[in-house]
Amino acid sequence: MAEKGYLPKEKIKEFVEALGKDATVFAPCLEGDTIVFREYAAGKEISLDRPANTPPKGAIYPQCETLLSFEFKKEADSPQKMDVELKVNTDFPKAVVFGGRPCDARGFTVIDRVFVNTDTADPYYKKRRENTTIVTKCCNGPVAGCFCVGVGGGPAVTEGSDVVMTEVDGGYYLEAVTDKGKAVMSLPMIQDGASYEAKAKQANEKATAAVRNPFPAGADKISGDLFDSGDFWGRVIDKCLSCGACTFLCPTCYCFNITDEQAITTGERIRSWDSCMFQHFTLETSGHNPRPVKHKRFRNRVGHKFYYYPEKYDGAIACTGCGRCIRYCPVSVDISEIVGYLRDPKADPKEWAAEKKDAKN
Amino acid sequence: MSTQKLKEIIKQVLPDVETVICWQDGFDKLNVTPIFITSPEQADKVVWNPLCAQNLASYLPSQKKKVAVAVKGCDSRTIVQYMQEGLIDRDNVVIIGIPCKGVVSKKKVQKAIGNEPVEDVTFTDGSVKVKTPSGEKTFAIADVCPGKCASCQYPTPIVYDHLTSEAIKSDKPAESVYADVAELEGKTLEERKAYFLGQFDKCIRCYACRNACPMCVCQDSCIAETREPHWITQKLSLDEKLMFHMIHSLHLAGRCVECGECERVCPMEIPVAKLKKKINKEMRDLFDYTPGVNPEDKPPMYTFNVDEAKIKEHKL
Amino acid sequence: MRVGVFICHCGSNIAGTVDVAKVAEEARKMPGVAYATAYMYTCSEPGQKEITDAIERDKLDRIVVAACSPRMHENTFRRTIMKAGLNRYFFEQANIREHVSWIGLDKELNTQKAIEEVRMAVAKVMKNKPLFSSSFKINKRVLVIGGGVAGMQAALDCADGGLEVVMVEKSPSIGGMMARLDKTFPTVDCSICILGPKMVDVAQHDLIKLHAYSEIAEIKGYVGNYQIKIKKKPPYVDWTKCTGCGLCMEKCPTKNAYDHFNFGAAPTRAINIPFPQAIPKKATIDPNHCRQFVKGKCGVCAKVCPTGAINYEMQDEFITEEVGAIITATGYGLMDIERLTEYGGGRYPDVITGIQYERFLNASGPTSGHIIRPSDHEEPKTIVFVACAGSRDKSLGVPYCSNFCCMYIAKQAILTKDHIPDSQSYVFYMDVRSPGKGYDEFTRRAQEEYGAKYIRGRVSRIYPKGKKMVVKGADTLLGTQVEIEADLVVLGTAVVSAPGAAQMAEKLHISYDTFGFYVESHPKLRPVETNTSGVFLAGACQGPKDIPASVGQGSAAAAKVLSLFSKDMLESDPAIAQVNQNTCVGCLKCLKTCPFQAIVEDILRSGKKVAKVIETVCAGCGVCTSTCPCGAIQLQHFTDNQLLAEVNAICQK
Amino acid sequence: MSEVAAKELRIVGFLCNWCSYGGADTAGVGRFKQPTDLRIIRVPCSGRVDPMFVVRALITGADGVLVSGCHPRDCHYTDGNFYARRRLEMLKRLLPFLGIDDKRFHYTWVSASEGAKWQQVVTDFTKQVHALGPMHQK
Repeated sequence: MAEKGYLPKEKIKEFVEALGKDATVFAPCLEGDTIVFREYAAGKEISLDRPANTPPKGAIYPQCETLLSFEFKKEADSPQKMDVELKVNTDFPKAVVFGGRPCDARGFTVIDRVFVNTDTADPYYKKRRENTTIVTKCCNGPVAGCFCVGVGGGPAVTEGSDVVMTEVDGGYYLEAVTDKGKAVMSLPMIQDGASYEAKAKQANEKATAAVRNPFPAGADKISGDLFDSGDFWGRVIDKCLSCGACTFLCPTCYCFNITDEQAITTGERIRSWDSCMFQHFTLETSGHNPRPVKHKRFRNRVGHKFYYYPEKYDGAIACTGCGRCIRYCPVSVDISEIVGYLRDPKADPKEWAAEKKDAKN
Repeated sequence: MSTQKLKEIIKQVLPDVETVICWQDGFDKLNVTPIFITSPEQADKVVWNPLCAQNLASYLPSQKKKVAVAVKGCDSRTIVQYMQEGLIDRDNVVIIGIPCKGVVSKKKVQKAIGNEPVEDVTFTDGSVKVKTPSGEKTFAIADVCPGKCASCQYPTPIVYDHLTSEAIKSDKPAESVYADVAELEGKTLEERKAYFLGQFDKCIRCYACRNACPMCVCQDSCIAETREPHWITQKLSLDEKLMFHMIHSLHLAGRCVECGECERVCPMEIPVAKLKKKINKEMRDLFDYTPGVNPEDKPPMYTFNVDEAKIKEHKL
Repeated sequence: MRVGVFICHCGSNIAGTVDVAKVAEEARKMPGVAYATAYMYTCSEPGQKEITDAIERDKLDRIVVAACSPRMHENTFRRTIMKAGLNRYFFEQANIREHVSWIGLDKELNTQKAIEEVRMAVAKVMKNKPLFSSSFKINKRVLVIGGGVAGMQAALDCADGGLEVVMVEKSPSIGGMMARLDKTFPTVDCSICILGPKMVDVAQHDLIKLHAYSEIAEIKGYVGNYQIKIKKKPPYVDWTKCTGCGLCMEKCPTKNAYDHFNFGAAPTRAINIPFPQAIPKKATIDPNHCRQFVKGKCGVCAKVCPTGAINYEMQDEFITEEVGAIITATGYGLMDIERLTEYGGGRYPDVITGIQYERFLNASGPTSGHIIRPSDHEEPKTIVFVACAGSRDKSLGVPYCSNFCCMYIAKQAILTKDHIPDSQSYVFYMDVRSPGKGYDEFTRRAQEEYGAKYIRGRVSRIYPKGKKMVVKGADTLLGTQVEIEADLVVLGTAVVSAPGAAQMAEKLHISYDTFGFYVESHPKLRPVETNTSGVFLAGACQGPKDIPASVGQGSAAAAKVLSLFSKDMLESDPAIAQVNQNTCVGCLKCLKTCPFQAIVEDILRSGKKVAKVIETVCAGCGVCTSTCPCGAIQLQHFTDNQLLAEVNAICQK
Repeated sequence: MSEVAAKELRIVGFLCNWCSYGGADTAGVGRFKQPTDLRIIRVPCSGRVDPMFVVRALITGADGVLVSGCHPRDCHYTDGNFYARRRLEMLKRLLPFLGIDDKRFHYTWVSASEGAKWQQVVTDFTKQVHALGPMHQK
């Protein structure tokens, strides 16, 4: 079975439905002006011409899932005795993430380090991750905000993907990256693609050159003292609205919240994404909140991705440069510009870094 | 051009305020981002063009000291509503008014140019020219402006201390304001239900619409996330999303100044302002009240008349 | 959480159409319920003992009783669980009688509904928090509004009980309607002879402070701490100087001023003292008729007044009184005679109202006791009394009986015979209402001894014929039409609520019915209390009633106030609003919408602006809780979570 | 769902304690027959009823919601029902826009003495909701 294949554009629907035979396919569906990752079903329109508004992270790490459900059981004749029946479900069907981008796929590798490659693996994420095949579409070029090349990625990087597709005249050049990917290549509608390999390589190089790199000096560490100065963050982030758009659109954010919901006799324990930009993220039961103001929260967000995570996972950056947090930020905060300055304060002094007239207000 | 006049005014007011809030260039040519000016050099960074869509008045309630802020006509209604509800101290705000002929929705432009990266954006009176790798395209601002500009009734700020150019009058008919609401009202109950449930299904509960909303001053203790009171769960079901958007709409009843920020910032392009505009239409019909127009008005949901002219008892 | 559920049979009231055993069984299956039983009469002594025993035995910490309406026995059961050591707010009552068993016969549906009502109550009780009332000082002074017989009785009883009383009377003198009467039934006592001494007592009692010719402008505060703003209307006579000599009345050139005291039975002077026994016996100028005000030039009374008491420049004067309780005795009004069009009310001078006739009978009345025909001042020989003139008539919006017209008509028939021995009285009646002691015997005497002819039938029309007034009616006993040519017609006009009663109720925060009479807390068990603690009712303001009932209620209201003030401190109602000052953002929308101004702005040490509730002023309506966008202010015992628990218990998808 | 529940729809009632709850009691005392679908939640005042309670009930399983308070001017707390009247009228006009039939929500004023009127309100409203049928798939 060939490692290299070719899939004509008009066969995309057929290919997705074939993938859907024994697995649930998550594909970027066009709904109005929005492209959302949905479980593919007949009648949904797949759109590959720009990265989806949301990353496919939800396919493996859903925004809201039931960790366990419980039911109280009581007998009428012994009202003081009540036992609880727990139901846990961790067997998930096979799935395929189709149409994600290389930065989305690399996002999973960031989460894998925390949820899978540890002795305290998360059973839910791990099971779904193992059951999922990731078919990634390489980018023809960057969109507003992209900077994947700056964080070790690229529009054609294969890390995290099982199959990569590159758009070449009238179809897609497929290349299997892993064994799981090879299984996909065996589908009937995939023709032999060796002849397209060169053209695909050329298209990928052209795309890689087009993406901006916000960190020309390379990936050296963030300067500690500047990072720790509250004054710096106060000036940087006055404009931030402290909403959750950046974190909920980020392929690498994995923080979550657990809440129990009970309805008289039944109930469930829910895990849902949480955002470090929300006021409630670090609100303690005592009412104390170590990060009550937004600039402390934003410092934590940047720190987690570019400071704490790299320290813990020997230099790996918890950001794949997809640019969604820049593209969809209500006030266009550019994280790459801030991190660029943190890494090399002298290289390009930004006006927002200028000293304020008096101390912090 | 009024950008030069804007910079002069900013430098003039800077000494007696803590900060001047205005716009500056963003991360690419199609984006502007706010700037909190504290020193005269920063004033040169300021821009004013149809990309300056964001309503900067939203920052005012959180400012502790005296600040100046640049506002368009629609943004000024936010300040008037703050005055009505006592959420800011008018003497602590220097308002730099900018008469505006309509801003641009960057999402509409991106869609029009097929989401290609933008190399350059220039503005001539009434139109915008966008340079992309596959060439240049020009659009009339009226075709790529957000809904609110197509029916703008207040191009010139209602309250201001300085004005960057002569006041201009609105040339849009009053009934165009609620044209989109009327169009939806024309549909059947089922069609509207399907429309709204379909749209709200895309919601990812990131609360950008709430945090961008100038009137949502209690966003840090919003009941969408609290357990005391426990109105909604953290589930991502359609019910909970619908509940959140109803909470937002009902809390804005008689207060929403239609600045359009909620729709502008929604990453999933959900028309969240529709519910608020429908309530505003009812406020106008019921109480002849338009939010954010007259500082002396009282928001209708926090007052009452013993005899309500337009509220009749419903018969079964 | 260990909830005890008690389902009440209520005899057969509930058990008749609800399977109470099944409800108890289902209750036992509900999470948190540790004990559930059905009991014959839960509100009875043994029933309450069943609850206290169960609390001991099964260490219950929350109680639900499914029985009648909480408006009936909520306090009973709260006291029960308090005796067993639980906080009285760890209790919920499910209404499965008035709202379930009594309104439907389908046992299966009723049982299902009763189970869900219990499920709602259990869901709510599990969210209840212990609440503790704080106590606050009482201002042991009482305000009596209205100086009629009921108000005077209440004031005297309170003052004799040692309380300081502030009495406010709208007209220039106390005495109310009774002061206008000549005689009273059934004893035919002279009205002013029995009322006068009481009026003097009121005037001379050192604990009673009288504000006559004054009105209530505004009432603020709550039981134990009311601030009453009183508007003292200008009599244009300095009452400290006026000795009541009446000289001004004699000399006043305006002779056609409307006489409020005599209900316009005859004109009076622009400056007058209402009646000889008036308390305070001071003159008052009617600005609408006095030439000094109307034409701007006269001043006769100022010239003749020996003490120079006249002062045309007097203005409204506002004073504030602090009191702890309010007794409302604002009396009643009479239907406007012009509304009785078919009787020629207001069109024919010889068709007058009962109270005007009473003034003619009265020796100190405008005709010094001589009964005359207003048209030609002749002595009438044939007088027709019409009972139920406007009363018991839905079309005029007065479907009720006015209580005492039959009795005063009988009295007037008797007095007419005394005044004019050769006169003949006729009384058109539907049913003679004479329930009191000696009442029926009195009406018998009117017919047998004094020859009044009682005709059972309604009057259809009254029209003039020459000098006579023809009264056309039916006589249902004879089954014929009847026509009487009368010299004078007296209409027993309907009793209605006092003018301005509705505005007064709104100031007092008490409710009034569609006729304007004030609504008592319970028609049978609490007739003199209102739903607003600290505000009591006495007399006809609560509904038409005669003098003995009004006096009785005067004393009852006084007794209620005296018992309220028997304690030095009053317990505040703990079910009031509380602010969580961590989540409050200080938008103060609650402050703007609080009907009682019970919320104020507070600045925390951190400089943050937040809302604060004044515990003793909050009445517990909850408008603030539904106004607060972030739920920072919560009405205790009706918090958002408690009500949501009930909603969720019903709405299970 | 037992077949009992099949006959009944879920109608949630918010009744003010001083007037409408008293009116419902009076209707009970007067043995005025009513359908059983209504479940009554007692609130101190109609002003306490946040429109969100109505929305919450309608979205999470109720087929109809009824709110009843004191007649305007007759509120035990003076202003409560004035606020309720404005807020509930606003909600009544918003619901159909969102696709929820506004015949599923009704607000009215019933005093403690109007037992017969309360019977009429409950009977008519239950009939009106039954005409619309269940709002949620059981």
